[in-house]
Amino acid sequence: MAHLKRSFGIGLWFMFLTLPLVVVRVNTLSQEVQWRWSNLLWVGVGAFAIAWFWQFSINRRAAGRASTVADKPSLAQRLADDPVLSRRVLLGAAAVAIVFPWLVSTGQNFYHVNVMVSALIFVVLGLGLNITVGLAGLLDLGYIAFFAVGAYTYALLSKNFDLGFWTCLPLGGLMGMLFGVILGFPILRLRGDYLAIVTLGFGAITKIVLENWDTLFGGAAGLANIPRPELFGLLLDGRQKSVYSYYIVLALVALTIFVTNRLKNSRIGHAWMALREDEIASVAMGVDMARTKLSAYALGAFWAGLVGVVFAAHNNFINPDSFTFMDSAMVLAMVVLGGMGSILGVIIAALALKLLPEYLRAFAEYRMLVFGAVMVLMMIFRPQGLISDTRRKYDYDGADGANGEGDHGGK
Amino acid sequence: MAENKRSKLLEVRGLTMDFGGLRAIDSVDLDIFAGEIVALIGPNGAGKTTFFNCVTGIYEPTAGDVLIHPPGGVSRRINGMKPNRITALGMARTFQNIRLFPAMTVLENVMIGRHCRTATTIIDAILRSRRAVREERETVDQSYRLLEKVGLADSADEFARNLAYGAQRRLEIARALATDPFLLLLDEPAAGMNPQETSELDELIVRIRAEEQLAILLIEHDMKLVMNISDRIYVMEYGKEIAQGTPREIKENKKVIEAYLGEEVHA
Amino acid sequence: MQKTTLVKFLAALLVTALAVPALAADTIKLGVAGAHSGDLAAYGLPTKDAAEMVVAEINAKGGINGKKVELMIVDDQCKPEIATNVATKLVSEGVNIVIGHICSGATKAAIGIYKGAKIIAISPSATNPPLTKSGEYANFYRTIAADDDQALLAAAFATDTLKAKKIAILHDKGDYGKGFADFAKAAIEQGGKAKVVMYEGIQPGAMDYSAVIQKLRNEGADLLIFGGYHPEASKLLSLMNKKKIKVPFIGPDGLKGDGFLKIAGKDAEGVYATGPKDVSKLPLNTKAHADYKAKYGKEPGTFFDQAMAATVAALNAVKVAGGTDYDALTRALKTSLVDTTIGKIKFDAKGDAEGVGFSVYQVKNGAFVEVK
Amino acid sequence: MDFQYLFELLCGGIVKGSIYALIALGYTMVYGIIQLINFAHGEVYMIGAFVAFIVAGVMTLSGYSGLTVLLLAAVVAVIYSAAYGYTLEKIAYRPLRNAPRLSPLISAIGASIFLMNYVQLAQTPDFLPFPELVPEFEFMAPIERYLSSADLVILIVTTLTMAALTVLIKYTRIGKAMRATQQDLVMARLVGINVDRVISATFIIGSVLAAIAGVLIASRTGQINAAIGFVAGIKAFTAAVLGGIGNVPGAVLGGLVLGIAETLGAGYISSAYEDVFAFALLVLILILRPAGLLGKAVKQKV
Repeated sequence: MAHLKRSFGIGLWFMFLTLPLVVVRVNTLSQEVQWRWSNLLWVGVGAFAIAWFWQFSINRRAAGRASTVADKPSLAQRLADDPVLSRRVLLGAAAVAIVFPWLVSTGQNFYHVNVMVSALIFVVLGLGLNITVGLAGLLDLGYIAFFAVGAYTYALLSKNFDLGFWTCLPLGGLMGMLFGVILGFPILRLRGDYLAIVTLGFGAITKIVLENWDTLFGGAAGLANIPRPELFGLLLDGRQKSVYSYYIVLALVALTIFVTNRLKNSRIGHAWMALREDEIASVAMGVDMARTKLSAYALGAFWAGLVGVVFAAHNNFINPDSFTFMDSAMVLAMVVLGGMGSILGVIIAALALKLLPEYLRAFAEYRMLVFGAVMVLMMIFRPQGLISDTRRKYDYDGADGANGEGDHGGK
Repeated sequence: MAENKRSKLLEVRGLTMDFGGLRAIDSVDLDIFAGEIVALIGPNGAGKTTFFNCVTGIYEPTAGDVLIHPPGGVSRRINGMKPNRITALGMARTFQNIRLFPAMTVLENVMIGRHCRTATTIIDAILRSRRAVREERETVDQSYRLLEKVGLADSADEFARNLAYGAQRRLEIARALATDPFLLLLDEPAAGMNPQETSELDELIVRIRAEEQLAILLIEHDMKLVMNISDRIYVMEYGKEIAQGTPREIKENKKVIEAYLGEEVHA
Repeated sequence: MQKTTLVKFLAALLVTALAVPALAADTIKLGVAGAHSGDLAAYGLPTKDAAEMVVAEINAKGGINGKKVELMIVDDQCKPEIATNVATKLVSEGVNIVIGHICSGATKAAIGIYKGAKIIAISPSATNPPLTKSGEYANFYRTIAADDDQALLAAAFATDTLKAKKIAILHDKGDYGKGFADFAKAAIEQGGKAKVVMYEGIQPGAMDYSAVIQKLRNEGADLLIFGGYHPEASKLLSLMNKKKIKVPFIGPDGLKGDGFLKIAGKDAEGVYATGPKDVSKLPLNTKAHADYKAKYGKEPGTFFDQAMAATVAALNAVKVAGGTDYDALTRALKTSLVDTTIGKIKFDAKGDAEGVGFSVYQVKNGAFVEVK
Repeated sequence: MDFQYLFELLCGGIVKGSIYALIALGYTMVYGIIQLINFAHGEVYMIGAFVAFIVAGVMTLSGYSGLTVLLLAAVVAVIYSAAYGYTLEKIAYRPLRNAPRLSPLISAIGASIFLMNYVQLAQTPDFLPFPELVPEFEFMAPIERYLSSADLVILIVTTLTMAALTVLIKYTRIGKAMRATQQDLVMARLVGINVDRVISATFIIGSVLAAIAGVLIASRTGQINAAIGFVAGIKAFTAAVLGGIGNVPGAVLGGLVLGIAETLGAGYISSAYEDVFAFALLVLILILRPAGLLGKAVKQKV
């Protein structure tokens, strides 16, 4: 009953809050005021229902906190702990990914392949940022700048020096890394919050420079006619090009997963996570903060640069509009929603965030609204993300001292 | 000036630390010899933790010298060195407010301690080179051995945040030991422990000194523990060193009794 | 159980992916691509309305050559990377001819995909000159004149009619605004009748432009040419009025619309803007506007006339060519004169509509009036 | 050297800077107490401007004009911004008070995106014309090239607001509680300060300042849309960091320094790079003085 009364109060409060914005609309041209009272009713009812549910969830969360001293192993953890099952799931997923273009593209229909290429590009971005934010805890709000570095590296090198895609691919990654080191060097000793605003600033600066320096970067008009990836000089038609791009980016995804996974459970990965958890304790335990942070920052930038090259090649055209703060926020959301540090989680979140809007265009208007709300709710109710990070278990056989080779954590 | 009998490990001379206009530590001297257990005591706010932070590189002292003489190593002045360098040189610490890595497993927490004693690079890790595999195996073995020593081997795969309070303190000690220190600095290791846990800790500290052959400097309020295990005691008040000596000497020192007047002395 | 969840997830993904709309046979598929959501929706939605109106009318009369026209409407939000996706979607689903895209950047990104699939695109609004003038996109047509044409007009108007001597040029750094500013600058410098005393980009969406306005006065400019859209223009004007800087202000067709009048209010008074030639007296145009008003209860938005014309021209070409063969359509577009809301048009060798052009307008009493 | 031009630019920079300062205060006060970057603070400013626009619009169309409209619009805007700020804290931040540091920051980014899109959907994504609520004063005519009437009002109002804030923080009960909480949240709670109330009050005060800034700047530039909060928020936050976040006089100084630096950069170099100057200055200052201009290098408790 108390709940009900409280929810009722909250409903009224929200009706008050939304009153001017949701009800009144002033049309200054026709000098009319539109009163949309029905909206208010919806807000009231909606807020009432949500408030009720909210209290219920908060209570449950509080109760949950108190009782579970020992975390229950998550599904993902159990999966990771079972080598046979995880290997099977992995093989299944790989098989589906490989035959995907043949399942969905018939004749000239390669729309779905194209959409998937865009989504997979963001999977790589998400996994790259996962190293910086998820593993090392360095909040980077300008990550998309490194993506831009890779994209423009390829566009400019292919245009001015006639370099091919495969030459530029590693160069793009290295350029991203180089920028990561140059930018990271002075700023990485800043505190976490300062780092956020400074990286945001770098993201903004990158975009402004791309826009203003039009003799080199083509300005807002962008750079067009960027060559598609070549395949031994074969001429490919539209569909083949898309399928080819698909396999390239799929391979990149696989490589990213492989590398991230190897690093995550290594000496370096442990140092990243330790810094994320507690900087002071880490340095007191002998972790070199500057070097370790820089390596995470630069490695994250490397993947963005690498996949930037693929992005430019796949789209044929780039301009600064693809590299805005909203894009950085989108990649960050993938990492956060997926579960910081969790590879599987980030992949699922990236696919969901890129594919759902593509197939649910009807809801496009509400997409960003829901997206913002989900970010808040996720932090409150499931801060560990969709799939919480799994920890590897090391084998240890005390008796004969052999061990620790246990590679089964490796997915 | 080679000490024949006992070699000096840590030598602090005139250490002074100012925060703004406030002098937190005023010209403190302190020595630690090999194999000793030394306690640093004093009322709250006496500057004990600040002293630790100055010695371990978290703060850079305003004046004075911190010199180390690692056994079999080169002596050097470590003022203003980064904490990770100091740890690599052989001094490791624990924290008053426990600072574990909560979202990592117990074993991984200890493995971090081995960071400065291993050399696997990013490339090694990606390729799982022979060095990486061997180092990882050694790290796991040594870390596990330390967990056994502090009695946490059964919880190796638990998240550190799920350990009980006393166990978290012991884990911090294991993590510090993993850095292969010649001097271990413990900041109130018994804080928040019940008498049972405290007496276990007492036994653990003594055992560590014997088995690992290292010296220990500890800050502690539990006088019973301090008097039990310390070889020598330094007393600080308002940033100044007011006394030093054996437990017996300290117990009878007037200044110390005055300083603690009003404070409960568990002795 | 994890496995089943994953399998279910993948299966769901597959089902969604495979849910391709069944291809309806025997219709003429007309794609409409542009920004229908997001910041620039105001520029894209009128085109969608226009295409819907034209197609509804033609289908009511039995279609073209006995075939109904089917619309395929896609939203690119004016973003290049989305534009390539929707373009492949259109191509994948067998589109015959595309009306769009709206923004030049998105158009550039998409046009290559249409070119590869031998599909013609007619844009009502992409004014970036290289789209036609570079000759790289043989499949591109437009029913609006290119930016350089209006920039030339603006420059000539500034130096010849208004006799300005020291001209300041500002732009919003965007593709469209900067293009206009660059061409105007080149034209003025080439003309030699006036000096460009200031040429600068401003940050769109910034809180304040007072520094750049102080600079304008400091340079002693007697005329301002601005390349960009209405929000920045009205912000500049508002600050200029507050600082009592009264110099003539010339903008591109991005200003010539209700959006600008609405937001700039009394600051808009006296502002010049170039815009497509006044076609409101043409009978077809009058009728289209009346129909629109009857249907939606408001005046049509930006690029509506051009979009009507593009749709009519496209469908006329299909009729004349007797099908949707690329070469036949090309021939029809370039030879067959068709009566539209913007006059009788056909396309020149590069794809620009012949007979469309720009005039200069000035705001008088809250409305744009053509300057004769 | 053209001193008149320099002086014109300086005046413009101070006006701009005082707006930055007004918004920056909200960031800095919240940060001082709970070490949270309230990323959605810019949206509160935007909502203030929107509410003022709606009230002013309705009143103007009902035949009112002049000062009545200005005052009522400002008052309603302030009330609503305060209500939004309060609600925002309750929903998006309070449940995360003890969460890891990144969580509330991400929640804040989410809240910012949500509020921006909420206004966009409820109202319009287009720009709206904001009525000129400040009349043109005759006596300003001689110095108009330096300071317009709207600029003068901005300077007066920001100065008064900041003076009021100083009094509030220094001498009132809630102000003292805020200072105590800023020093040590746990200790403040132990001595019986209702910390939750203090935090709410901080959000409300910050939101009030933001709403005032919103009404002032909107009536100066004559337009608003749902995205203005993001741009202003980032700049104001930069100003707060520049001055030393958590430090109230620092926010004012940071705002002024940022405003002047941007204006001079735009006036003497190029306005195309205005934002670059702002962020470059930020990086430079943080490298030289990691705690900002007035921030004290806080020794982290170990």
